[in-house]
Amino acid sequence: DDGYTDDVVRIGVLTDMSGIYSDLSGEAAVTAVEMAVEDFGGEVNGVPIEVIHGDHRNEADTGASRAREWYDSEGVDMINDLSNSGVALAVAAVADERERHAIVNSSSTVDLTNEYCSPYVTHYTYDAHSLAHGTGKSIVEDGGESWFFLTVDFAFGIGLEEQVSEVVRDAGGQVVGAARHPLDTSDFSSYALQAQASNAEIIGIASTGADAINAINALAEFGVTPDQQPAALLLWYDDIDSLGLETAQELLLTNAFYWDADEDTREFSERFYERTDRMPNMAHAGNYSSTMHYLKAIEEAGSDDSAAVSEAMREMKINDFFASDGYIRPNGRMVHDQYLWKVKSPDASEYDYDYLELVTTIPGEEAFQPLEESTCHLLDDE
Amino acid sequence: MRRWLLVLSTIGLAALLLVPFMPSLVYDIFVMKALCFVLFACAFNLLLGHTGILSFGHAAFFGTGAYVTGQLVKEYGVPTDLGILAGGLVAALLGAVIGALAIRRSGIYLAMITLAMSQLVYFFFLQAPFTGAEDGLQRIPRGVFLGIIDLRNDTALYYVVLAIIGAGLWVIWRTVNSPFGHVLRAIREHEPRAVSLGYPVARYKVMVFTISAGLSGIAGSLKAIIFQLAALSDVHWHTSGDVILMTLLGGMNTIFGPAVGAAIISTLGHYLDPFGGWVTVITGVVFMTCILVFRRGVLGQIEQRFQHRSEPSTSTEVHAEPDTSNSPNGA
Amino acid sequence: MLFGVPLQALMGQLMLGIVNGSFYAVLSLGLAIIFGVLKIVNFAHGAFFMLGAFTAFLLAQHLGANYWFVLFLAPVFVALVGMLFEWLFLRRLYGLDPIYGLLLTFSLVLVLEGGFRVAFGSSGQPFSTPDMLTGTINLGFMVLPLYRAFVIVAALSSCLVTWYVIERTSLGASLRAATERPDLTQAFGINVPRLVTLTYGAGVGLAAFAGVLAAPIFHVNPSMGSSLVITIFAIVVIGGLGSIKGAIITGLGLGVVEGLTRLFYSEFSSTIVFLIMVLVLMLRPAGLFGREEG
Amino acid sequence: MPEAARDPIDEPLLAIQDLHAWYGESHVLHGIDITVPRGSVVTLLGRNGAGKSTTLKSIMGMVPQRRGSIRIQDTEIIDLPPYEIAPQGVAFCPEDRGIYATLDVKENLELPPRINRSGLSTDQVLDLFPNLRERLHSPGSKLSGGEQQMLAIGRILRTGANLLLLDEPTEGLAPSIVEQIGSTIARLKQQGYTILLVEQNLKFAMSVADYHYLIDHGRVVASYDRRTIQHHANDVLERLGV
Amino acid sequence: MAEPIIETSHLTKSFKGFKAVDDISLRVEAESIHALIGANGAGKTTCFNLLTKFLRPSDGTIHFKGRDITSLKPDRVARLGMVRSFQISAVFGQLTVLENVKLALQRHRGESYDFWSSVRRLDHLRGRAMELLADVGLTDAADTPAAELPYGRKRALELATTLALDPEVMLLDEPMAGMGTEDVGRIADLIRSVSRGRTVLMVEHNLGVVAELCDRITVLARGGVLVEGDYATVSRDERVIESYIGGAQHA
Ligand SMILES: Nc1ncnc2c1ncn2[C@@H]1O[C@H](COP(=O)(O)OP(=O)(O)OP(=O)(O)O)[C@@H](O)[C@H]1O
Ligand SMILES: Nc1ncnc2c1ncn2[C@@H]1O[C@H](COP(=O)(O)OP(=O)(O)OP(=O)(O)O)[C@@H](O)[C@H]1O
Ligand SMILES: [Mg+2]
Ligand SMILES: [Mg+2]
Repeated sequence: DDGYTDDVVRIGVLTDMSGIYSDLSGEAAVTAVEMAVEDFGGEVNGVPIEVIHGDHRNEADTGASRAREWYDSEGVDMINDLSNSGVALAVAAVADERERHAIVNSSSTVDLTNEYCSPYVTHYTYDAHSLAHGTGKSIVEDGGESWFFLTVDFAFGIGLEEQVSEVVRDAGGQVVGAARHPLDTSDFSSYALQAQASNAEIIGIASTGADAINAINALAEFGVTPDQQPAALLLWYDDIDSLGLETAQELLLTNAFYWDADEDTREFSERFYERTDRMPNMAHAGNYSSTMHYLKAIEEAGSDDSAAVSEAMREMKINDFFASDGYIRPNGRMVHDQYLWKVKSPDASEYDYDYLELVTTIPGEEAFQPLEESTCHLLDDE
Repeated sequence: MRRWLLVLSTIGLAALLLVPFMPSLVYDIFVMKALCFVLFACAFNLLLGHTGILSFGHAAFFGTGAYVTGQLVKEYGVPTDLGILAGGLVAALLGAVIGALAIRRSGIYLAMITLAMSQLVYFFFLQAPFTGAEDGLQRIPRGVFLGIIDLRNDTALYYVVLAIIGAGLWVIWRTVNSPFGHVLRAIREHEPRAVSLGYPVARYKVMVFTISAGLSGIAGSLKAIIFQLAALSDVHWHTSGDVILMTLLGGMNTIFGPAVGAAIISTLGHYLDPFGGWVTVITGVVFMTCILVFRRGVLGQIEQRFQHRSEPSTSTEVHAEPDTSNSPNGA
Repeated sequence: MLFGVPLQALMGQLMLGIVNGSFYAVLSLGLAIIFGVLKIVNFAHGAFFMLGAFTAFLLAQHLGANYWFVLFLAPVFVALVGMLFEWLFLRRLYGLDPIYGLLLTFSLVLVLEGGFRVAFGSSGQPFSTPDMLTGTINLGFMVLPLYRAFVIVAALSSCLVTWYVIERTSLGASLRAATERPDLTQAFGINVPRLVTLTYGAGVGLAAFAGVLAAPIFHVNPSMGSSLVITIFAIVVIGGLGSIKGAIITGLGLGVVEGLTRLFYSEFSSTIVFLIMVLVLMLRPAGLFGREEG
Repeated sequence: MPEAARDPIDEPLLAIQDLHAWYGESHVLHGIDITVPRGSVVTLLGRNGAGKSTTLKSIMGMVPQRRGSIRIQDTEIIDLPPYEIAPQGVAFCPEDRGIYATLDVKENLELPPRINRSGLSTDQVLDLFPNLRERLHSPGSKLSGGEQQMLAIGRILRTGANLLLLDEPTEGLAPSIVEQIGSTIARLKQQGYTILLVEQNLKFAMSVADYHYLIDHGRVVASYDRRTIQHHANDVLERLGV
Repeated sequence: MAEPIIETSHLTKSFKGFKAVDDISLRVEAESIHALIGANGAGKTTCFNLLTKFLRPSDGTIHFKGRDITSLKPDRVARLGMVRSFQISAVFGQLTVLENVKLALQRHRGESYDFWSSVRRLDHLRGRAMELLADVGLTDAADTPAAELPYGRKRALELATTLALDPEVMLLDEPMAGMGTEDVGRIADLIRSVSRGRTVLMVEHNLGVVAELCDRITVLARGGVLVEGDYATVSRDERVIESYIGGAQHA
């Protein structure tokens, strides 16, 4: 069959297998992709589908090198996951050059759909814009007028802070200050005090993982929390586990997926749980959904030719447990609804992993950057 | 011994030249990355193995090379060849400055000063607006080498990299086997004696620091061109630690031992993927075994095999003041 | 007002600096005694810190052990692990260049952190503050969580006890003697190798103690100690290698300096220790409290 | 006081046979044979670098590489780890006195563990060297040479060892102190201690010792008893390089 | 009598209050062999370290060839023509014996910074190096790594390396320590023969050697000068007998 390179559709999951993000994506991300392939039937148009995986160790060069090798000599057609924005950007560059697909599920940089966009790169689950316009906007609309940021001194944190600040100002709120802490700060007490002294109503936490958890803990410990409200701008489902409901209750978070949202999510999540012994987070759900969509696009295109698949992907709507009427824009942005969740109190939590309740749904068009603001060069011709 | 080495290195060189023709066996980008570390480790060993100076901040030079080249080529359109040269020069300059400060102390204190200075350099690159912090300086164009060779072609790039690394290694080999290199060895063997022979030891140390930093910078520059990106991990102290490991693993008392170490560590990273989360543990166990079992390093151990088939070992290990609590009882 | 910061806020930050410095003091004390006796930079210090926190977590979580019991038992357990490591591996490297010891302990970090990540995942575990120590105390210029106050007391008492044992007891005298002249000390019939093993155990036990103290306030996760060791070692060097007093005082002092930096130039707060180290080593080659040789 | 004092004088407490020692590649002792009878005072004579200190250090396990036989009361000690040698009943006072600078006088004094109950108490030692009592809490580094020497000797009397190895205890001391140390040694001998003494000062050696071994280039080149050394004093002096 | 080539006045070195060298005023005459003797710890090595600037004096001045060198760096002093050896043998262990000597010879040529040129450029030094090795009896060991030499031959190599610099003043710290009797004789002869036209300041415990070789002897005790003079004077001095040789000499 001429339409398929090596007569196989090969998907590579490039993720952090051994480092700090290995829980957020890691081996479970591989499982999610494998599940999608199995659910699809293991072959597309009679061509077998294969899944391989690799570890980028959070090093952009390691990721880029692995991606190149996969595209060049191992016949990989699509690379999925790509946690860590440095890695994602580097792999996107390779994908663009080699004209092969890359789907980013667990990093937030909006550069992927702006300056560095490509017909072969899809940014699927969330991005800094959706985070900012999810949590940030809802809170301002809810009356949270003055903000203070605890921002990790990294491009990710500063970018997020800027986005949210813009949202806050646009909505008539004000930003009273920010403290930028180095990555991997363990003691946040000093920042808690600074936040307290700012008298801001909302403490925006522009960091993720251990930093965010330590910050939230410190805010609670120093009694900042009941009076001033923390808003975690990128909080993962997993982080609630780490914080414990006692500390995390009342926190707001924007996530594209929650396992217990409806019948469909539960069905997927329970199957996932059986294989991985954990509940899926939004990246895992995105891994599954995006793989499915990619395979459907191949089916539709009748070939794994990158351009044809890209076109099909951008034409077909996405309707599954993850997204309803989701679609991919020319700049690679997958547009779908985002959800603002609130963490339940320990009393309200009735069974294991019963952590979140829905606050609002943010329509995809609002959550993501308006297409006309994108600087993506692919949009110029239109 | 000599003959064996010659045969081995001929085979090695031939293999390296053939890499682009064996895409199914080895991947050329991977080999190029390993080559960058080969140069980096050998340059580092000019200090550790050949002069007896432990720098714990060599990532500063490697990363500086990468960022300078990247920025010049990407933003100012400087030709790639000049960009690489500039990367090396700026790193050398930085090496001269850090070296001049650090060599005023010795031993662990020197190591700590270099570490501290490299942390300051890291901070600079973290803060500097052009580096993109953790996203890195992305999409550096590879450009054209010497006005004729289009580096976007991987095979062309491979041979250019191989040539530059080869030249770098030649400089190191030449330096070690030069009158200057002999003075360095003298400083390593017995610094006070070198002083008492009238050698201004400080000046030699700064010079070798500069050469080592410059070559490390070129290694970093090449990496930036190959991957088209410069990242914070290049200036991170973990990279300084890695290069020490490579050197010890390969053998710090040899010229090209560090190259072997660099190759081993790069390969280890590359082929351990199937083990998923266990890579870190496996890497740790491998290192521990090497440190406990092949203390002279892989190449050092091989050389020793050849040299002293019958004689017992002479003191090629580096000995600090003996801790008598565990010295052997003789007999 | 001082530099545009209200005095009250400044006092609060100083207080927090002392809390943070207490951790540094315990950690750098452990590192310093290990360096003093073994002449090895224990790169695994942060990993043992993590091990302490995790042991506490496992004991509390899975065996439902009481906090006070854990505070005692976890460091002892970690000390035993450390002693086993010293006895099996580290002692093979004595008399060689200290760089080998550094790399061996560095490899141990990979094994410990990697192992814990495989076993428990990379994201952390909650560890609640013991009930007795929840709540806050009002200091006038700030409201200090009770647990943080407890950290200061516990950390400084452990420093004091360690200092007392080393400086004022016969065991400490043997230790100092072994540091100064191991060969002669053995000739007096003192089992120096065992003392060395014990020292390593005590050093990493202190790290683990800091880990247990940290568990309720810092996030318990496999990489919680990973970049700690270079900061801690910088503190030991600033204090003066071999100086117990130097390690404790500098640890506290650096906590305060770091705290103030967070106020004035927060981005620089994890780097300032290195700037200080360069300056100190240029002006006082043996560190602030170190004995100058030669 | 040590019970052993009552035993016949010619039974060897310490017997060294064919002892070789190396520092790195430098072969320093080339087969030393020495016997020290119980209750006697024996000196090792020899010029600088002859290997006297090395002999004592070899007994204590402080020389990195050695070979041969060293027996204390019929126990072979050459293969024991260094810290198990002192418990056999030996104590050592090194050439440089080995006072720990970071320990104060009391700590220095009480550092060596007791082997048995027969040693002096701290008080008894201080009675013997009253100067030390006043300096009990000064750091070892602040003592004068003489005080350091007293401390070094006093320190090993506490342990209860009955074989004392003293390396040049009179080195660098004022004549009056030398005399005092001489009388101390004589008294210790009376009390039943066995002493192996390294001494460069022949006059002093002759006044205290029962037997003498002359060492040169790591070998025993002559041995004398109280009587014979009188006749060979000039020979000895020549051998000593004077 | 010749001019003093080295002259110190009130030279003092204290370590944390302990005076290892205490107010020493020493005159070493040009083209003489001068010995420093004294008990262990008397301050001989410290004195050498001060003269060659390896230690900075706490007090006092040092003049060399009439020039004040008190504040110079050690390598500068060496280049001025005062070269020392060390008490514990100091050779470059992993270099061959020949390379050790060539290393000293190459310093005179301006080539030691050339990291781009081959060591073969130094081949012309071989002849001179072999001559020096012949002088100390090391011809047969020329290609052995210095670390593998026995201790006594290392001392000889160190002497050859020192001589290679053709220094005006040689400071030898116990040059015969660790040597067998035969070697002692040869090295003594060598020192005597090379001392023509040079000044030698040496530390030596072996009084036989000192008596035979040295023109002048300074006896140090506890950091200070006890006596100075020729062998006859010194060996008869009561204080020297008491403190160094031992009181039994005339018993
Ligand atoms: N630590 C060491 N390393 C190398 N060589 C040593 C060491 N200690 C002693 N030597 C050498 O061993 C030989 C014997 O030394 P030793 O100290 O036993 O002499 P000694 O007879 O006690 O002399 P002195 O009267 O000077 O104390 C000397 O040549 C000396 O240089
Ligand atoms: N760096 C130092 N710090 C402290 N004390 C020192 C130092 N160097 C030497 N000393 C002390 O100074 C005194 C003189 O030492 P020096 O080495 O000059 O003696 P020496 O006469 O050469 O003895 P030897 O014959 O044993 O070599 C000794 O008591 C020694 O312990
Ligand atoms: Mg001696
Ligand atoms: Mg000396």
